[in-house]
Amino acid sequence: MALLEVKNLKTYFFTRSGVIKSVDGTSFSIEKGEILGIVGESGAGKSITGFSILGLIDPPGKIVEGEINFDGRDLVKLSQDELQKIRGNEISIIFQDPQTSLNPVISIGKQLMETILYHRKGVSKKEAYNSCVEILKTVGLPAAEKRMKSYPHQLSGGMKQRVVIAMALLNNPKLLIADEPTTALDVTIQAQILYLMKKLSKDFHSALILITHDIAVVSQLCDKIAVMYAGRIVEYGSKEDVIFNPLHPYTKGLIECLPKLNDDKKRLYQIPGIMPSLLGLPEGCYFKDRCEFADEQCDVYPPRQEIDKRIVFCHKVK
Amino acid sequence: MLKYILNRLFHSVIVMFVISFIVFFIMFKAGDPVQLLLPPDATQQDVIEMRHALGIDQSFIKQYEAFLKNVAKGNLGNSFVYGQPALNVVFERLPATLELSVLAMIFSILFGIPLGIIASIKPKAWYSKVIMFLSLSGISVPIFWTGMILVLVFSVLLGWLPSSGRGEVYLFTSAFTWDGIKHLIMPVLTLSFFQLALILRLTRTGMMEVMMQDYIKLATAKGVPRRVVVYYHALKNSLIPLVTVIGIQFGQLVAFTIVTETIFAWPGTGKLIIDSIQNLDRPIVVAYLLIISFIFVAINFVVDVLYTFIDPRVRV
Amino acid sequence: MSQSEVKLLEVKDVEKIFNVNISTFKKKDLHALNKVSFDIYKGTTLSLVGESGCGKTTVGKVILGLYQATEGSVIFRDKDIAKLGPSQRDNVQKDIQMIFQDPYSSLNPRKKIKTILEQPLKIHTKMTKEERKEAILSLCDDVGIDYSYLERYPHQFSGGQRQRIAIARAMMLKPELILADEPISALDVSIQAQILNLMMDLQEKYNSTMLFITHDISVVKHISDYIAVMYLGEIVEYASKKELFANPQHPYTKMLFSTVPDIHTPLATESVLKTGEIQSPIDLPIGCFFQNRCLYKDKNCELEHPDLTDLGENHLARCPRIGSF
Amino acid sequence: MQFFKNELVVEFFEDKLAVGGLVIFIFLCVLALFPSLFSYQNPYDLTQLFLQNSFQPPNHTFWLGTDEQGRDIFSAMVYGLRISLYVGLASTILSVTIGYTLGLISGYYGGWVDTIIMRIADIQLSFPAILIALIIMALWGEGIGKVVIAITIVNWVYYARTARGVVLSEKEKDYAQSAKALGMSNFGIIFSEILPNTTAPIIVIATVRIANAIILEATLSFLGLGVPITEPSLGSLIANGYQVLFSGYWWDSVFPGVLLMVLVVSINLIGDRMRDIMNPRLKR
Repeated sequence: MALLEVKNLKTYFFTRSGVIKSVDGTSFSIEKGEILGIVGESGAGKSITGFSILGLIDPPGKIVEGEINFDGRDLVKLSQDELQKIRGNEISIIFQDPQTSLNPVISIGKQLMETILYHRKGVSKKEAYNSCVEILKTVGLPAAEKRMKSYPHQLSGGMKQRVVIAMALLNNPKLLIADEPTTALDVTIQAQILYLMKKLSKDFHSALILITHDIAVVSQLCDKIAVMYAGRIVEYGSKEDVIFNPLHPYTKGLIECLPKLNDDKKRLYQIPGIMPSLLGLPEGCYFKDRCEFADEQCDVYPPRQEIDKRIVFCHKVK
Repeated sequence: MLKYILNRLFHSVIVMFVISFIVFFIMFKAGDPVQLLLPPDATQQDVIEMRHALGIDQSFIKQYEAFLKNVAKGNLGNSFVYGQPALNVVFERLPATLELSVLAMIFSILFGIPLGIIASIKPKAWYSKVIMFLSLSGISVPIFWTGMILVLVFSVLLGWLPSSGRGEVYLFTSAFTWDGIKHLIMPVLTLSFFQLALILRLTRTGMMEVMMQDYIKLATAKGVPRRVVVYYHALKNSLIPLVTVIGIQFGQLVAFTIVTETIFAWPGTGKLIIDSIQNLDRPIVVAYLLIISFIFVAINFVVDVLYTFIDPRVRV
Repeated sequence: MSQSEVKLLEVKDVEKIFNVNISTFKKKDLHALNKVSFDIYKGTTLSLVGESGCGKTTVGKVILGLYQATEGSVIFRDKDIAKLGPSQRDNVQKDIQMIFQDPYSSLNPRKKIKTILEQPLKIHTKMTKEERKEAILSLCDDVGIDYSYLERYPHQFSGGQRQRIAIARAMMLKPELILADEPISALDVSIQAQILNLMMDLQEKYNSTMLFITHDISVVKHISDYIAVMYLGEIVEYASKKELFANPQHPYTKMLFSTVPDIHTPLATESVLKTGEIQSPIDLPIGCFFQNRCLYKDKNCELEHPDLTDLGENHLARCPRIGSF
Repeated sequence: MQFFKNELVVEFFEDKLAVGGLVIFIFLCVLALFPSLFSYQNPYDLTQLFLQNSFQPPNHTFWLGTDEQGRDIFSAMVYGLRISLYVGLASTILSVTIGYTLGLISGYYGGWVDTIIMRIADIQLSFPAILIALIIMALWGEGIGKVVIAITIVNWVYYARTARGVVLSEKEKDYAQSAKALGMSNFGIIFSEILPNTTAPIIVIATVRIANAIILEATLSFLGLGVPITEPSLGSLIANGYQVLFSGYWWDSVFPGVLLMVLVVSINLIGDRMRDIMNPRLKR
């Protein structure tokens, strides 16, 4: 059985200008120890998917439909109190911007230790302290004891993100959700953090959901990939299939338009147009206005097709 | 750290110096008190003698020089009206004023911060709206009006509380005797309404802003219980700017005792200054303004230093 | 590709020092640029590459006049503009235009697109209202802006569209030199290609010269003729694109190249963890600035600051130990 | 009707309390603009006053009663409202103009200009506002114009500080930098590029400070240091009535007080709503 199975998840935002269907019927699953990548442009609904799993959607947003089965429980049906026991314990999350992820007026040590103390009853402060120092060493933070007394502003962005990762791993979670964990960081630091996440999720036997806009990062890290467009998954399959043999025209375009290290100065492939606003989605396939293969068939939203263990939503794929 | 404190101290001294100059200059320009002090039938000779006796027949620079010298000796001159050293006159009444201000501040903080937090947690709940509407009235009603209505209701109509005076004083304050407390209730309430509302609103906005931050979301996401998120993670952040406000507002409270004391005939410095302004009693006004500014500057200094302890980001 | 040997811009030993508050009462020098020198040849694209804080944007701002250099010179058309503000540069300034990184803040939210595009013409030309309108419309065609956009405000557009508008504004005066500061890093992946293509098309059409400032190695490979790699306010390696990618020499360049995510290369290995982090440009070390992250450092690196040396074929690198590792 | 489609305007009208505040405020402005249309008598025309009418409790003729000179309280309130509003608006316009300009210049140029302006502001803020106004009025004597100037002197600091803060962040934004790079003059950058982007916080503070100015004027008048009794504002009406409050003639001061409160509450309701919808830190 899958560790996490998301079925037909719909998270809508009820705003003044209308209902924004940020996540509109996405389904995917992840096994123990697996790494799943969710790729898409900003506004595609990938972050909202991650937040929905942990029940972190604030009004005017709401999960209106769907199931999130995690380890035998449907997270959608749980109360905030029950979710609180799961958050940071069985499922952890890492945010995009390490600069704003840590509380500026609480020491690193306290912020780490509370993650243990609220979840594991009967653990002494001394034991908690020791585990925190231990984990800071694991994520490669030098002078761990000294860092426990530091405040966030005394650390660089890369170091803060390590602290956030340490915090996420403290209780040995079954699932780790990383929402653009390296977007705010420099490439050299990004490489360090990505390597660390891959290694640690293996060492800790945690499954990992990596949410990012960077298809290259996903291809380096993930076992499975889900491509999202305008609130829906358009292609979903193993990394080899999706990256090296993409079926959906959007996925193809995304990969094709990347500047490649091994070619010379010439025009890049480009996807014309822009992603439609979630408030003004077209009838039928959301990608049709940018798609070179689109015809009248695409005026109906394409049905789910399963081709060799891969799921694609496109009329033109047979 | 020490360097920082000395730096701030130096800054405060400069500010006090500038203020003393401005205050003295204003009073120098204020007009001639002699006309008010002498009987109408006084001769020109009387006027000249009196001006000489008061030292106000000299040039501005000379007067200011003499003034500074005296300040250094702790002497701000004798009151034209009371004939006693001005500082003594002001200091005699200062406890009554400080008593009102301190109690009002404590009351405002004690109620303002918790109510502000409550209103921030569920801003759309009915009780939040009630709190917010009341606080809106709090910042909208002039202090003198609040005081008047309290007197009208509780003294004139119901007869429960005394309408004026300070009541029995024990050890500098009237807060320890029943009679004193009865006299204190209305002035303190009057003085604190506006402050309470202000602190409440600032707490609320601060909390709401902090609650939107990523680190609050992450605290929730790592399974910290809701009450800890609100009362530890969020509150700790929103209290920091409040310290500055409370510091500044304490000075405002002291100033607003002028109004309260007028209404409740409270024997403090507020009533004294209004009388002295009308009598052009220069030494008293100067002494009062200097003392109030000193309190204000001292509080700002304390707040600055306090800041380095409570906010790790400015810690040196 | 219209490469030439004519120097358009000459940057010589430019230094920029900021005096920053490091705490409430302490000030220190921040060395943003340390003796930066390079030339840009007419019709070519030079890329400045490096991580945040390496000074690449500062170089752009000195050339544009938003910062004045502390030392050194910037020669453009025989005039030293290194220490002149934009309004002191007479007729030189209109030939240097900049495309900013964030299209959300580079367009004034309170001005119509029309006004934004008209502004450069109003300040630097004597065109009549009609001529200005003509010029705007013709550039709209070049850049792919619908005429109906002109009456709208910036907030009505997506990031990609705004960047087109910003490019149009920069091209309005047909500048000889375009400074592009991370022009695509704030955009979505599918839009980045559109904007890159547009910039290359325009460069070809107007035969303009470009200084491209970026942290993104894969984009650099695509757009540049020459590349300068910067680290802590100095150039550590300089070469033509072909030469640099075929034969990177400086340890930092190698590290940068190895960490760029690419769908055809596997994730970096354990050794990446040893590469540490960029150092603060306050209190720079005596020796090589890169010493604390360098995998090949020896004792000498702590003692002597290396010079930029020519390895032949106009390939320069700042490391005395090249060839010995 | 572009105005009513504006997002901020739509958002403003979503709050019933704020709309209520706006309606009341507009109504009070109309009252104040055309006092003779609404009042029973001109309270300052001595030929219309009759001593036999003095101290009448509220009745059919005099809805809200009369004072010791037989003056209709309602009429006096309408005229008083006019003066209170005038002082509030005039002093706000003046202090916004002065404070805003100084703040823009101070924030944009920095350096010694900034140091001087902000030091003056700092020192002024070392005094409680009411004390400054009190001293000024005590020195100059009472008068409407003088009250306006005193309140302006007290209030310019708040606008200057706010404007300076916003400019400091706006001038670093790329649009301002790009105007500078184009060789635009500093004057042009400040007033044509930056100024339009700094209005939101100034409008919010101005609303709150109008309310504040009205209260300050009332307080000064109550202490006998504000507007002269010949042209009473709501504050002086209250002060006047206060002297007979405990003799049982409560209507003399209570009704003007209620009107003052309604006026200030209505302005604050508007200000509150504007603060909520214009606060960028509460927006996602």
